[in-house]
Amino acid sequence: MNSMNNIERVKEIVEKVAKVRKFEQIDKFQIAFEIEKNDVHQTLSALKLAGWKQLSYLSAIDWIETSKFELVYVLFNWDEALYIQIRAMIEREAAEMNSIISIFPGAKYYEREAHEFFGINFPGNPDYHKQLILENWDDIPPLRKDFDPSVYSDRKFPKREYSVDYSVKDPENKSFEKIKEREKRALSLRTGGQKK
Amino acid sequence: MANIEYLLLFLVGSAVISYFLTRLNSFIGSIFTIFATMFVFVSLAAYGFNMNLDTTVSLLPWFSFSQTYLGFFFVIIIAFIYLMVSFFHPYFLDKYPYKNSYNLLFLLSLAGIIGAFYTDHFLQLFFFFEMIIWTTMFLIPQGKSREAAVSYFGFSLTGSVALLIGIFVIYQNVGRFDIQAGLAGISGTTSVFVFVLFMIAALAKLGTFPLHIWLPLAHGNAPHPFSPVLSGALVKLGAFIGILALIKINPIGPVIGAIDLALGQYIIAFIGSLSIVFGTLMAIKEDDAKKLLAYSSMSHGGYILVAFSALNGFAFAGGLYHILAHALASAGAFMAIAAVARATGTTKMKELGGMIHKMPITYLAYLIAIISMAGIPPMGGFISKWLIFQAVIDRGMILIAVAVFFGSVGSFLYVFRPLAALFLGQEFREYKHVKEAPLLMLIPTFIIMGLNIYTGVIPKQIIDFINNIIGENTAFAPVVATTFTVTATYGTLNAGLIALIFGVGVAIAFIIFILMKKSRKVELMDTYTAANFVHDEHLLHYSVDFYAPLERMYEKQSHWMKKFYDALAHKVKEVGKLAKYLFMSNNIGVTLIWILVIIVLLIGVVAL
Amino acid sequence: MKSTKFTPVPLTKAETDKKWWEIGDFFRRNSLWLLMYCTGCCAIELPPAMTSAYDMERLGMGPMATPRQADILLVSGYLSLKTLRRLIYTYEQMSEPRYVVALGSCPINGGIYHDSHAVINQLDQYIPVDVYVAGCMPNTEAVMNGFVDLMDQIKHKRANGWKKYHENYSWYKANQITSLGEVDVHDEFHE
Amino acid sequence: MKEMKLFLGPQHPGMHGNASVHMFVDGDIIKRSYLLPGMLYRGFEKQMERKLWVNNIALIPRVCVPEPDINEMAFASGAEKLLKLEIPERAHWIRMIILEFARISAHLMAYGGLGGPTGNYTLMYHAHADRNNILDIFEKITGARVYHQYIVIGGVRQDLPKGIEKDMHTFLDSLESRLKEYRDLGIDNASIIKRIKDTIMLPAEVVWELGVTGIGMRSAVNKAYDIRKVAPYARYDQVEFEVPVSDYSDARSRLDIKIKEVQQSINIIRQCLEKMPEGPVRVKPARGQSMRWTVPKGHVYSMVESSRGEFGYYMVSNGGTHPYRVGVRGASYPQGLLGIEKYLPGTRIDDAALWVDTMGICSPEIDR
Amino acid sequence: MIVNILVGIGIALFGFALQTSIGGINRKIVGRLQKRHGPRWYQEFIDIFKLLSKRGISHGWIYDFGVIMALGGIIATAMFMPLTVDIVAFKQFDNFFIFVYLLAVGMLGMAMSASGSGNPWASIGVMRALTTMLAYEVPFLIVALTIINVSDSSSLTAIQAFQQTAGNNWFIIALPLGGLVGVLSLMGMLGKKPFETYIAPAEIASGPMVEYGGKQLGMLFILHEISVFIEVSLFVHLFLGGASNIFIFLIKYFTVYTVVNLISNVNGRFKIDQVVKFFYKWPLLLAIIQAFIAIYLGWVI
Repeated sequence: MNSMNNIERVKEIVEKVAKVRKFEQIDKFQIAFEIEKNDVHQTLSALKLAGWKQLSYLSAIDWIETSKFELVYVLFNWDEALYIQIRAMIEREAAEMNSIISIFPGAKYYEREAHEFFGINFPGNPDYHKQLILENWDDIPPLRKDFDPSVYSDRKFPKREYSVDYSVKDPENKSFEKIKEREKRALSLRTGGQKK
Repeated sequence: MANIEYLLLFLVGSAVISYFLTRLNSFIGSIFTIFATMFVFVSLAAYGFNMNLDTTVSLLPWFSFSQTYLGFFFVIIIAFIYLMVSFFHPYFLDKYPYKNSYNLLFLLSLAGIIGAFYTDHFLQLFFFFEMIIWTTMFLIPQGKSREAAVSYFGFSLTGSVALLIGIFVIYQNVGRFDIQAGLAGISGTTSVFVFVLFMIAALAKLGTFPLHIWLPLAHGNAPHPFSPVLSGALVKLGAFIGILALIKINPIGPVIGAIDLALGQYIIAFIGSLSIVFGTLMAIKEDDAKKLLAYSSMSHGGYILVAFSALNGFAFAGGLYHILAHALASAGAFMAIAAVARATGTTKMKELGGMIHKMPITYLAYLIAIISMAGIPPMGGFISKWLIFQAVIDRGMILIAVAVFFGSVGSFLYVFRPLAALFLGQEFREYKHVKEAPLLMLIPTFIIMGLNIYTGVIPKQIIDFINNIIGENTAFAPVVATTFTVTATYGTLNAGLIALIFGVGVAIAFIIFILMKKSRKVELMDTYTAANFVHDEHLLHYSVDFYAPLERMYEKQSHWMKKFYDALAHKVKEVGKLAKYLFMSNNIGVTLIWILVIIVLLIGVVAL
Repeated sequence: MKSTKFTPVPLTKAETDKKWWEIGDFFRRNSLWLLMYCTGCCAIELPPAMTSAYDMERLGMGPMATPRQADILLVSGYLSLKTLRRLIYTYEQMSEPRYVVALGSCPINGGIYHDSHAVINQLDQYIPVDVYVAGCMPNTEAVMNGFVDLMDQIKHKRANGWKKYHENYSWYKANQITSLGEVDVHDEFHE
Repeated sequence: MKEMKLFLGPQHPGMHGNASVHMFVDGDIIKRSYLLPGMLYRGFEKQMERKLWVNNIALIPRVCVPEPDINEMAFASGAEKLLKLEIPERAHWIRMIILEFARISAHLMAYGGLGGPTGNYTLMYHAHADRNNILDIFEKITGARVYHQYIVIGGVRQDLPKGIEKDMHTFLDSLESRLKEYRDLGIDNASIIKRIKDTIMLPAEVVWELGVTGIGMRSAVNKAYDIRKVAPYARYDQVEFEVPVSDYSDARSRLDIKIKEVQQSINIIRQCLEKMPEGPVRVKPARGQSMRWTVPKGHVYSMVESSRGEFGYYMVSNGGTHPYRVGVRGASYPQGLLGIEKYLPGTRIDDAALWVDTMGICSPEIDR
Repeated sequence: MIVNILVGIGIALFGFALQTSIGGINRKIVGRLQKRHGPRWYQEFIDIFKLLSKRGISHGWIYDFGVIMALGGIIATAMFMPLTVDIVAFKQFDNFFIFVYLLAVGMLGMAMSASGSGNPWASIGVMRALTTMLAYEVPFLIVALTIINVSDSSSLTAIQAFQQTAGNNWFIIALPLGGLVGVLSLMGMLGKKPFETYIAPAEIASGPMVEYGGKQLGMLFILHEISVFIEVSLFVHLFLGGASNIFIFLIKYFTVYTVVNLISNVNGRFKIDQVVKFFYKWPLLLAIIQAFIAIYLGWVI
């Protein structure tokens, strides 16, 4: 069903239209290309012509340390059973990427969602700026790494106050320090390893 | 002063006076018209019931009158509708282009009607018919469309021509223009020929299938206060001619054994039933409230034809009762729509909604009218339909019965549409300023409401009068009726009891309602939207394509029908254009001259 | 000596009202209609409760189509902001007396989503709740038990959430506005 | 043109799940429509970034309620790909059993869901009664009825309990014997055929345009486009099963395929029970701390065939103890959002609920 | 007269109690069909009284007035209904057409009230209800025409007596085609699946009832129970030879309602145009054929 030739063929197709910065084979059914932002459209059309007719997934990753968004397009070919990830970096500030709905009409809502959650603009997509999942959102796009949901939650939603506290409060108690330790660790786990 | 001649002259005179008064001030002119009409109605009502009118002729040469129960039945209904409608004039006249002549034509047409039903001379009958047609033809284009008038004229012309030929055929055979003698005198093939000609005239006038095309055009586009007259009164002229043909001429032809009915009558009944079905289907589709009611008139015209062609005492009585009930119901409904149209400026159902919160009394008037129109107890329409059903079942006319029942159930559908789309539903913000109709317009509304209920609860007087007509014109046995009951072939209908029991039922329901906890009043917009927020009431008002799934089922067929009639209408329009070329210049003087010429010609023919 | 003869004591209006209310309570607790509103994942345990496995209809309960007809507003699980707006709207549309049953841990204290930016933490800040059923997700038995608890509360006149909502209306409204901003949203989807 | 606006959901008996279809209607024909998602938005992808890899196992089943196990499978196999982890043989087979039971349960629920829009509640009651038996089996295996958290990174949480095979066989036999009854009540029922035959079409062009997968796709293109076949995971390449297809996709043929797939799943489970080797069921995912193990850097897209189509997790690790980014590709995303916008218009409001139902739209996986 | 009216009210009350209990029992029977216990047999009473005890909402006077008019019309119709040959409030006046048309008052009141609530679902439901009525009434009325023509009376007691005196010759046997049409029309009248189009919770959220709650909904439930009573009794009297005593009436009534209910519960619902097409195809044709056979040829078994 699937063979090395197939992967070679895809490689050729992609390399013909785009400058591949990195190639990666994840497993038997999956390969990944990292390419330039400007080559994405050509690559996608070429792959679509070659049989990768289905856009399985489109989203973004926020690399806050390098101040980049990485866009990911996952394509699939049902006849040859090979998933292809196309990845491209774009700037984080004033992020913008031309829409691919002319190639894959199904990308419309993926792009709207990416706009909503990351703030990436997709010129060419008629409705990308409309709100989709969020309603009357009043903060930065929530999937950016600098957005802290628990702060937002604390600010907006009242928490339940328990009148009786069953936790151990006696400072004489030996286990108290242990509990403190555990609480600290739990806090660090909750916040995703980041310092609060 | 109960002389028909004087009444006619009085009407003509007041017509002229009202012209000048209206010219001076439309309100005063209209008030004058109300009083003139009222005078005529009162004198007719005071003397006519017992045939006490004076029929002697002294001032008008060549004219002669006689009074019959049948004629009076029609006259009193029509004069009543005229009176009721005249109350609307003060509020509508200012909008019309030729408002000065409106009252003039209105009163002249009433004169024509009185003449037509009291004359005993065929040519006079024709003359008065023409008078009605011509006056109303100039009234109709005051509304929205001149085309409507042309179409109305074209079809009326067809009817008139048929009538005229019929009259001459009778004259040729009998040698006299006397109506009673003329109708009695013909037989054999001639009578079949005359029957056909008269039926064409009747169908055209009644607006039944296949000559119905003018009906929605004229009714829909006529001035708002004139539509009740057209539908409630004028189309009944056709019923009158139909009675002459079906009952009086009644040609001997082949008889269908199974239902024991002459073929001619059966064909007319079949045409009537087609009319019922088409009228119902078209009314269900229609978006304009007035056109919808016009199609309903077409369907009711079918009922009347079926009733008269069943040749059965109950059916005959039912048909006459239906004429009364439908006149009242249709006038009530049209008047309610007119009141709405006055307040909002439209009769299109898709532009209206929630009028009930502004015009509750108008709503009630419409409600009672449509209950009668749909033949639901305790209103007049139920009794008449019940009588017609008896005859249909008795004859075993199965195919006719399908149409009759279809029309009867279908009428629930179409009468409910204006109710839902126009009166009920969401209240539109553009009609926030609208107020209930003024008192003068509510007076006739209340009277008609009362009469609609009266005809449905106490049938005795009406049935008695109808029995007089039966005795006068036919050999059928009279219908047995007590104060509240009517008895027919398959049992007795106790209209009063139904009304009483209905009252008891409502009382019980009301007690249950009032005993329970009081409801919380909420806004119309605070409604179930599957938990979504809607802020525009237009989005929550269901009025466009109300019966869409049903309409889709006969869309193709109705297109086909429409094409055929478009072609026909084209032809008719050409006739109308000729007429327009001849008569309808912008100068009203020229038109009047033509009318005079024709009248002179006619009188010449009479003199011959 | 007291007479043993039965003498009817005339009841005051308040007393008769109370008697009627008790009779009404009997009917109400034996015919609880749920509103079909799947606000969250706990709704998945409702079909077994409604259908053949546990047959809620034995208790006289059943699903109803619209809030006007229903007695119980069933909050099945977490509430995102968007749902909460609609839930409040629905709650206000219901006929009185109305009861709220909240399933799952999320309406109690946020549950697994306690620190999420999209899910509220405590439902009774926004509308009064009569019965909480804890668990993630609660078993069907627990759900049924919750309903039986509600019946018990109605019997003992403790299911007074709807009265509380009237009494503390401004407090509830203030909470709704701090968390949600506008409750009746006006946006492009609703114009 | 005056339009009326009607809503299917969120609080509407015709809508399963918390989403809202806004429909602009003329008469009874839908002229424009769109889905308003987000009523079930929980910030899932953000939540997952803030939890340890192992903690996430408790979170992920909640993405999709009717069929939670596919989430566990997609997440676990994705993490295993990143970790380059080989899991024990027996775990593969147990996973397949769990997944197929989940598929049957979801199919029964969807097929019984036909009872809602068409009004045949008896069908719904019967389907839910059978589904409840599956939930009981799940409870015996995993301890929970709905959210099992059973498929974990490195295998499955524990071995099957003793004697469960007997329960499974009993259930499968009874279900298999009743499939005929299901067909008679549902897709072979004369009154229901009128509703579902030749309506709610899904032509092949539309499939490709929207990117519909799963039954919708297979019913239109007439090819066995099933990830279990074309890119087998677990041990699907070692069992024999057919993928039912058709070349004419109306509501009826899609439901027909659903029932046929139930039959295939029954076969698969039987084969699994037969071929399953003995042995351990779980390996430790990584060395180091019991919980805070790390996963090597990398991007992986991990997909499984759910009852509604291709269900995928896009997972990124930066080498830390937490996932750096997890994106969820809901199986009903294409037809649910773009499909409703483009292809629901033109149908009638009678069909809207059925449209949403037979296209297999599951709102929680759209919102996340 | 007063006595007659009281008898009529008694019949209406009896009809309500009868149908409500039988409805409850039927819910239990259907529950068994669906593999469950079902509710208590008196559950429907509890539901109705509960609804009456709740505090609902009102959308203006027409919303309330429509409900009162609807319930009033239905109670009035029920008061005319004979139970057996002897138990009838108004002898001679139990005309068949009263039932058809006075029932329509109830329908009209409910339709008015539902539309008056300003909800589009309600209007759609009303539209569907009226369209369904257009569909089932015509074949039914044709069969009724045949029956009236054959039995020579339109009074229900007379029709019952006709069937009983002619050697218990029920019209469902004498006019088999007509009987079939009668059953189908009855299902349409009762709004049973597959003709349940106007309630259709999954499509139009329970149609006309969408905005009702509290006492208004309670009254609509009473209305529904009484109208089911009227329709089923009409069928019993027209086709099953009526009843000579009350027990026979109960047995016939229960059988008819249960059978119809069981048929309904294994069917899905049609779309509204399918309902119309259905009734205007076979039932109408059969009704006409039956009428031809019975009236023109005189072939009555």
